[in-house]
This record gives sequence, structure tokens and C-alpha cells, in this order.
Amino acid sequence: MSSEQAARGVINLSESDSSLVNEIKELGGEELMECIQCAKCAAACPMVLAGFPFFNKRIIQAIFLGLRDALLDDSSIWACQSCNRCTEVCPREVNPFEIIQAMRRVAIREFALPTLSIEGLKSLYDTGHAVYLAGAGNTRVKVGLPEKPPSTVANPDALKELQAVIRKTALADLGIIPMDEPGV
Amino acid sequence: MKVGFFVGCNTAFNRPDLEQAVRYAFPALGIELDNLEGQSCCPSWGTMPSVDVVGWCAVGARNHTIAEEKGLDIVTVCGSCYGSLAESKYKMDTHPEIKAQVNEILKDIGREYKGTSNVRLTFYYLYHELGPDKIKEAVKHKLDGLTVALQPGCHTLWPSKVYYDKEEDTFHPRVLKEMCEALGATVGHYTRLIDCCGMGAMRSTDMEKSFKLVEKKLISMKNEVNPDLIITGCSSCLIQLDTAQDLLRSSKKINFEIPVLHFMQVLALCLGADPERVTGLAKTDVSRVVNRILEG
Amino acid sequence: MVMRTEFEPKIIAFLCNWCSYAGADLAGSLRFQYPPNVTIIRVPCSGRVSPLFILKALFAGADGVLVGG
Amino acid sequence: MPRIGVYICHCGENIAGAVNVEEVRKYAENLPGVVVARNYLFMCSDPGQELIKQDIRNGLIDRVVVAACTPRTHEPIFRKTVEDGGLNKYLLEMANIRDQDSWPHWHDKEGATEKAKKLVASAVAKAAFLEPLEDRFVEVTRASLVVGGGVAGMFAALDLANMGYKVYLVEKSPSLGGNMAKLDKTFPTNDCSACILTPIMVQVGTHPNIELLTYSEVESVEGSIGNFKVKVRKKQTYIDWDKCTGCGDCVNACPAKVPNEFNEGMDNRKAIYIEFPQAVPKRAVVDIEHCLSCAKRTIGTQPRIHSKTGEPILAPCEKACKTGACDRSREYNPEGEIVELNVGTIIVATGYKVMDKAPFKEYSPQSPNVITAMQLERILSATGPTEGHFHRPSDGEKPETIAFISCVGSRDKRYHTYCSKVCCMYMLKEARLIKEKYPETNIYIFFIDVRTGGKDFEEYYNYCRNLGIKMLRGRVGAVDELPGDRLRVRAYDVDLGAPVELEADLVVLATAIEPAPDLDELGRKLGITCGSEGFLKEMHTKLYPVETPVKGIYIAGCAQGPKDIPESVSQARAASSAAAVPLTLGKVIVEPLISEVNQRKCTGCGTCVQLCPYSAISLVEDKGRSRSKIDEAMCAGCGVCAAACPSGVITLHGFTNAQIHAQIKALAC
Repeated sequence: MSSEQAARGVINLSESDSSLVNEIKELGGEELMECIQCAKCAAACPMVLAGFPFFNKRIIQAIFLGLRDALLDDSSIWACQSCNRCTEVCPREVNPFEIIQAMRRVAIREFALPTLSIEGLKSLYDTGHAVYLAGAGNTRVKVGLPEKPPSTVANPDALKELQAVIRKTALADLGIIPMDEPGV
Repeated sequence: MKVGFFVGCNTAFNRPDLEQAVRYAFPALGIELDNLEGQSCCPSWGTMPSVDVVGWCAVGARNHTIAEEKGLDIVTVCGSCYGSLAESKYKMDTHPEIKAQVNEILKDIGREYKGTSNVRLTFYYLYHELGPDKIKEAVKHKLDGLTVALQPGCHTLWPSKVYYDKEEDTFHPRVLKEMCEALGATVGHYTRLIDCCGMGAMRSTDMEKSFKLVEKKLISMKNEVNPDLIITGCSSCLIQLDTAQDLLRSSKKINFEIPVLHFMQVLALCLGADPERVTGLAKTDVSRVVNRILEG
Repeated sequence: MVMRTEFEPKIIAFLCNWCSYAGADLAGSLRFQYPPNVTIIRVPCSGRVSPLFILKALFAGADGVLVGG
Repeated sequence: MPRIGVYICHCGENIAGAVNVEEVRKYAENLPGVVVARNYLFMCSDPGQELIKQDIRNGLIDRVVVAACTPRTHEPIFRKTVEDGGLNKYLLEMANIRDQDSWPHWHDKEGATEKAKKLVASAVAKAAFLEPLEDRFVEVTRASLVVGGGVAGMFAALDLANMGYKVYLVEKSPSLGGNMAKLDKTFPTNDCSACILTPIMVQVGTHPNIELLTYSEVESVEGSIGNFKVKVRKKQTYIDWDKCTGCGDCVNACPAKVPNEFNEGMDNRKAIYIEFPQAVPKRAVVDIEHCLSCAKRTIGTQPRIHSKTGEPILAPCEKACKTGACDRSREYNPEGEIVELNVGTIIVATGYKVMDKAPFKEYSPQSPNVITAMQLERILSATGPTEGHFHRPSDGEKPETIAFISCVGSRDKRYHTYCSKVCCMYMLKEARLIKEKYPETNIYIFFIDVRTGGKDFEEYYNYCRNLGIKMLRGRVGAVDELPGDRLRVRAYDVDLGAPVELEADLVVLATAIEPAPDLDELGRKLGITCGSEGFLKEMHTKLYPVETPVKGIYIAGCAQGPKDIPESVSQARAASSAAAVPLTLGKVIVEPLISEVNQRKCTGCGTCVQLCPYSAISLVEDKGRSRSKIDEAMCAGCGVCAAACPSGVITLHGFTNAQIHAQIKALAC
């Protein structure tokens, strides 16, 4: 559902998915049900100011009502900057940011994630950095630093270690990015 | 004094001049930096944290254990790394079952997360371990006569429950202000001080919407403070405020330019660092303000 | 699903009518859920609980005794 | 051989929804001593009770076990049933299969049923050892104590006094009045609070049956219904109240400045002060902590003598006092004086505290123009810091735009999870008072849910909306300080579906109603527990709302939970009526569940004498030997003596060793 549709269209509650609430709770949004929709988080949310159709309060309400498709068809959940101002002000200790993360986890389980996230995950697995600029070496040298930072990019063993860790996480089970054994 | 330096991605690849500033300033103040060899991404919010809690904590925990083995605290200059590392630590320290699952994963690579190292942010670390007075004594150049506007950054403040160093009042932060005042700057207050700059996931999702926030912020700074310089406490805010101005000017949203530097860059300059090395990658024109600092 | 083959201790609780017994009532009226393997004997005061009662309960087959007052 | 009847209640679905009642009934039928086991939808209903009575009358049974809810509420009902049937009423035992079984094990039907069987078996085992007992009576002291002199406490005191009973009214402040005395007007009729409260205060202050103990606090409570012994600490006022006329001359002379609690810290009072103009009793008090001891006149010392005039050198307050009430030579006594009272019943009406604004950093509490609603009451009040002129605190300018924020600290897991109940209405009231006086003022109320459940409240709300008061649904997220002492309020308007910002001159926080700070300590002294929200717990929310688990002690007003004035007064008058019953009867039944010593076998070791918390046991001489003697009137039936007696010769009726051993055996197998 695009933002225009979300604004105009009728949401059919009888087609809602009541399993969404439990899924969110299991994926890190334990405090979901504490929310009383007071809108204090929305008052503190940069996504509201920027004009995204879904944000903390609305995402939580949509989860309450089981509007899985409405949330998955919109990119809003991926725009949260994790500023956590909502978590700081929430009078119900809901951790709204954590609910958005949990909704992303739901989306990922349905392969509904933006290309940038896939690229970030791939880059994390391949280099150890979610943001990796292959051409950054020159810039680093220009300011007097070694071409590579002292991270996984400069330590093949450390990268192998990290990859071993990632291969034991849910990311591997989901098969979102290729995770070949190094050297295979 | 010694501390583990967590570089992260954006600083290492986008703004290595900021990395260089940290590498200059800390030793100049008598604090040795350990490289935490083999560190990886924190991991950043849009990656592992968006997949599952244990996976996020496991990648974070590997970084924590590197510091734990050396008996060092972690210090980072990036708000996102600060947030992600502090939050994964908080989760593992308050949820034994998460910690146990993480350690089950780490066992295979011979590591164990214990929770003995704290996660710190550069300017908070200096504020608490040295204090503004010692820094004042150590600098060669001062910001006397310069009016600055601050951008502390969301991750330096919230969620306060996960952080080791916290503001007394997270909605009226004082630490970065006191640090800049110690360097001699006049810190102007503007009413959108704690508003988000729009960097991060929002910018990658919708640049246009993200720029609405930085525009509002810059205009509030310009109208209420008219600063010579913007000083940030977070590397992500640095990138946003520094790169957005050119684009906002070309789309006629603003008609001014304010130089932007991270606090650690300003501190490095004050301590005598080579401006090319510690500020050389700024997109805004910082040359005039840098010269004034070096004269000050 | 928890397997019933797991050890399920049999606990006898001696609760004071005025505080902890009332507390157990309150837990019920608030619908707090806890396992059913604790049974309560109402006493007028935890001071009524003689050490003999505790020994007697353990000898008779209880795995644990709780005195609340 | 006892013949036991077992009666199992479905309690509608409350028990039957988790416990298989028929299975339990069949099980009970086969327990030793049981001759009949029945179940019924509501055992406490008339037909339910009739089942029991019939079985007794038919000579079928001589012991009764009722498996139903908690005996703490229903034992008296079934005892009466048993008695009406013709049996001694103590031949009843209850099995608590609702509060302690079906409810907390709702999702484990099998476990709940098995547990119900055990509880029934335990009750049956005990029932076999039940013995008939006779009630005893104690004389009642025909006087009552009311703790708290706010509107609830005053009405409770007046009602009892008007019935002819002696009432002691203890109030911790120097004057009566409580929180209501601070209010400007009161919803839903907009009566002037002082105008309706002051006459009540005067009535209380002058009533021949009421003894006022203001500036006093309850120190300890002993005894039980009919005969409570209460120690009250009268704090030292350092003024002779018999001589003080409340003229205020000493107050005018005092140079010390102290933040004025009555005006919520918005102006100063003196160190010697009269709480507020309409105070009852209108007497001065010296706040010794802030007293400057002018002219080196430390309390408790003799004045120095002027070397030239030979006159004593007095402090300004002493000099100003024309009646000699203010005499600083009086003894320095911060401990005050202990007064002992004997009363038959006690009513607790200690009120509430308004939550402070300081914790809400996101609302910029450091700004003087961010105030609590109680502070606004004082600003609006003619006796307040601005004498009723509507000025904002920072610069005395009249605010043009005002934002009210609801639920500050209420419905908030970090502070108070409950709804403070009165905030919606008092925000509307304050907004209306301002709007009626200054129609050009822009008023915005940011709320979550407007709760106007109460007689004439919804009409009041609609009236306010018609005045042009703007209502926005959405809890405010931030208040930023702007230049010019203005404030920016930021919220998300749920109904517009948009973020909103408002520049205001004054922000009013509807902070929560909190339990009074020392309420839990008072509760401990009285033996009444506080609920998780910190207010005193009533016996039963619906049926016994003014009773407490301690017989003879009643509660009223906000000590029990947030309430408005109409509710507080209603509850106070209900409490006074309940508290009058034992006074009117003149005697109360005391359950015979007390200890008895078998004197013939007593060795006179004295262990029980030392352990008895009620000093009910003494050693007496009997044929040249020492024996324990238990004073029946003083025994509270705790059973400490029975547990401790090395010879095992003390029996606690109703909880005998044989009874408890039988229960243990039934539960442990």
C-alpha cells in the first residue's frame, strides 16, 4: 500500500493477521502490549517531521490490528534512524524503537527488505563493515592513515572469525545473502 | 591511561580525517589508543539488529570481547557505533538468556562475552576522565571569539538507560557545551538543539524527506545563533550537516554555508594537529575558521 | 511445551491470614499466573507455625515448605 | 465419627472455567468422613445456602466444608448459613479454590482441578477435627479517631460528632483544610473552594464533641476494634496556642523567608507563620528549622538584659506579640508531646500529594513558566501569590496562550500506572475559569483520553469546548524554552494525523495524584497494607470499600486512591457510618479463635509470657506453682504461644495442632 492509499483507502480489518502481535513479541518487541497509543513517541519522532506514512505510534497500532501487508508494502520501517528519543520519552516503557526493529525482523523473514539492507548485510559478511568503500584507501592515505583500518579488512583471520559467528545466526538460516565458506 | 579505539565504518571510510583527529588528540592528552585489532562493524542498525536480537548481540559481543581481553574500555567517535555497542551490551547484561545464546555462538571461535568493558564516546570519555579544566590547560590554540552552534546527536543522549556516561538531563545536554566552552568558544543556544539531523536510515530510505530535517535544523542555527562554526558530537551528524548544505543551496532551500567540524577535529586543531590531516575532507569550507582557530 | 516428566516439587505454604494469605488472594484476583504445585494452609500468624509443622510436612512428602508472614 | 458435607461452588465461570467441578465433587464424595458432596452455580446465593441448611436440618451432616472463594470475604456468610441450619457456626471450613486456584491457574485446567482436590481434601481433614466454639464480646470505647483534616476527614469527624460520639481529629499541618483549601474553584459547579470549605472547618473547629489535634501525627496504634490505644505526637509549635489569637503581628515582624508550601513554593512565608488566612485553628507556628533566632533569642534560653535600660532583649516576634503567646524562653522540644487516646474505631483520611514537575525533563521543568496544575490553582486563587491576578511566574505578564498537558506521571509505568482520575476535570475547570475571565486567552488542552465519568461532568466538558477551549488528542513529547520566556509545545495531533507545534506563554502540567509520602509507614502502624500503587488497600473494592482488613479501622478519601471531592465526601460519610456501628452497639463480637492453656499440665516455664506480642499472658500462682494465664480479652489469636510452648499444652482454637497436622497430611501425600 502506498502512502496515498494508506491515507485514502479503506483498511479491511477482517483481513487482519492476528498472529503478528505474537511474532513481534517473539522477535524482540516484548513490551508491545503496554502501549496505550498516547502518541508521545510520535511527538518526538523525526520520521513524523519528515513525513513518513508509518512511524512508531502508527506502526504499533498497525501491529495491534494485524495489518501486516500495510506495513510490509511501505518502506517506512526502514527509515527509522534509531534515534531512540521515543524510547527515552515513552511513559509505558514500550521501547517503540525496538518494536520497529522487530517489525523489520518480521519483514526480513518474508524477504521484504530494501536492497540497501541486503547490500549492507552482504558487505558486513564479506568485509566486516556494513559501509565499505573500496576506494577509501587513497583518502585514508591522503590524511596520513594506513590504507586499511585495523579492522577485519586488515585481518583475514578476524574476518573468518566474524563470518563464523554470522553463519551461526538467524541470518544464515534465512538465506538472504550468500554465505560461502571462505575459500570454497 | 589506555583505551580501545573503535573506528567503525563511516569514520574509517568516509571521514578518515576524523579518525586521524582522534588518533592525534588522545595521545596528545596522554591517553594511549589501542587499535582493537580485528574489530568489525558495530553492527549498524539496518543490518544484524534488523535480523534478530541474538545475531546482533553476537556480532557486537565479538567486538566487546576484543576489548575485554585487553582489559580496556571501548571508545568510539561514531554515534551509531556508540548506540549499537551500548545497546547490545545492555541487552546481554540485563538478559542472561541472550548472553547465554551469544556465548554459545562465540564458543566456536574461542571467545566469551563477560561484560567487563564499558562503551564510551570520545567527548564524554574526555569529560569524565580528564575534565574540561585539564583540556583547557593542554590546548595550544583556543576558540576565543568564535560563536558556535552544537549538534550533540541523538545517540549521544538516548536511550540513556543503556549508556555508561549520561547527561543529567538528556533533553538539555550540557557536556558538549562545557567542553566547547573550555576551548574558549561562545556556544549559542538554538531551540532545535536536540532535533535529529536526518542522517542514517532515513537518508538512505528517502533523501528528500531526510533533508527536511537538516534544513530546519540549519535554519534554526542560522537564525538563532548565526554561528561561525557547527560542532558535532557524532560522526554521522558531521557527515549529514557537512554534505547537505551544498545540496540544500543548489535547491535554493538555504542561502548560506556554515562550516561543520566534529568536536574531536576542533580539539585536535587546538592541540596543534595538522589541519590537512584532521579536517582535510570537509565539504563545507572550513579554511577560514581553521585559520582563526590556529591564530587563537 | 514443558514435559511433565520434569521434577515438579510439591510445596506447602503456611501463610499468615493478614498479609501473605491476603497477598495470594490478591495475586489471584489480579490473575497472576503461577504453577499449581504450591498449596496453602491458612494460619492466623506466621508465629503460629511451629517447627514441627515444617518437619511434619517434609516427612509427609512435601519437597519444600514456604512460611509467609 | 463426624459426618462432613462438602459444597463446591462454580462461582459462575470463575471456578468452573478452570476447575472440573464435577470431578472434584466425585473425589470429595470418597474422602473419609464425607457423607455428601454437592456442587452449585453460586453457593453463596440463597438456594446455594439452602442446600447446606437442608442437609444440616435433615441431620445428614454435622460438619461443613465449602469449596469456593476466599474465606477472607465469605467465611462470615457461610458461618451464618451453618448457624441458621442449626449447627455451631465454627463447624465450618472453607477451601479457597477460586482466588488461590482457578484464577491463578486459569491456563492449566488439569493442574487447577488437581489442586482443587487437594485443597478440598485438606479442608475435609481439618473439618474432622473442628470443635464448637462460643463467641465472646468486648466492650467498645465510645470514641473515634479520624486521621487527616482534609475534606474527607472533616466530614467523617463531623458525622460521628453529630451522632454524639467523641472524635479526635489528628492533622499533621497546623490547620485543617488539606488540599481542598488550596483550590480556587471546584468542579462541576465552580463553587469557590474556600467559600464552601471554610464553614466546615469552623464547624469542626468549634464542635463540642471534636477534639482537634493539628500539627500532630499518629505515633503508634495498639489494641483492636473497640479498644484501640493510640499514641499521637503533638509537634512543638513554640507558641502558646492558649494565648495566641492568630492576629499575625508576630508574622509581620519575622524577617526570615521560607518557600511557602501553601502556595506551592511560588512565594515565601515567614519562619513564624499562620498556614493561610482562613486557617482553623488560626494560630501561629514557629518553623524552628528556618528560624533565625533574632537577637540571639535561641528557643529555650532566657533573654539577655540590656546593659543600659535593664530591659530584656527580645526577638521581633516576641516584641510584636501582645498576648505573651510568643515567648522564646519556652523549652526547646523538637520531640513534641505524646498524647494517649483510647478509641473504639479509627478512620484514615490522610489525602494525597501532588506530584512534582521536576522528573519531567522533556517538558523543561526548569522554566518558571512550566507549572503544575496545583500551582495554577494558587495563581488563580485570591489568597495566592498573585492575589488572584492571572500572571505568569517569570515576569508577571498575563499569559495569552496556555497549553495544558494531561497524564503527567499518571498512566506512566515509570511513575504511576493508574489514572489520577481528577486531572481531566480540573484541567477543564482551570481552563474554563481563565477563559471566562479572559475570553481572548488561547487555551489548548493536550490529552490522551478525556475521562468525564461523573454526574454533570460530560456537560461541563461540552460547555468548555463551547467556550473555545481547544482539545487535542496526543501526549506532548517536548516543551522547548524559547527566547522571551515563551515555550514551544510539540505534540502529534492524532485526529489531524500531523505533528503540531504551539508557542505558549504558560505550560500547565496535570501532574499525578500520589500517595502521601508517609502513607506506607502509617499503614504499617495500623496493620493495613498498601496496594502496588501505594494507596491503602480497602477490604473489598465493591462490597467493603471503606473497611480495611483490620476490624474497626476504616478509610476515606484519596488515602484509598485518587478521587474528586464529591467522591471523597461520600466515602467519608460512608466510613463514619461504618465506624459508628460498633460505637452504637457498645460491644463487638470477637471470634473465639484464641489460645487456651491447659493449666493443669503447664510447667510455668514462662516461654509464652515473653513471646506474646499482645502481653496477654502472665504467670499466676496456683497451689504453690507457677502457671500461665491467658487474658481472653487481650489475646489476638496469633498462636505464637501455641507454637512455642515446650510442653505443648497451649491450644489455639480454630488452628489446633491436630487440625493443622491433618491438613499437612492431606496436602503432602
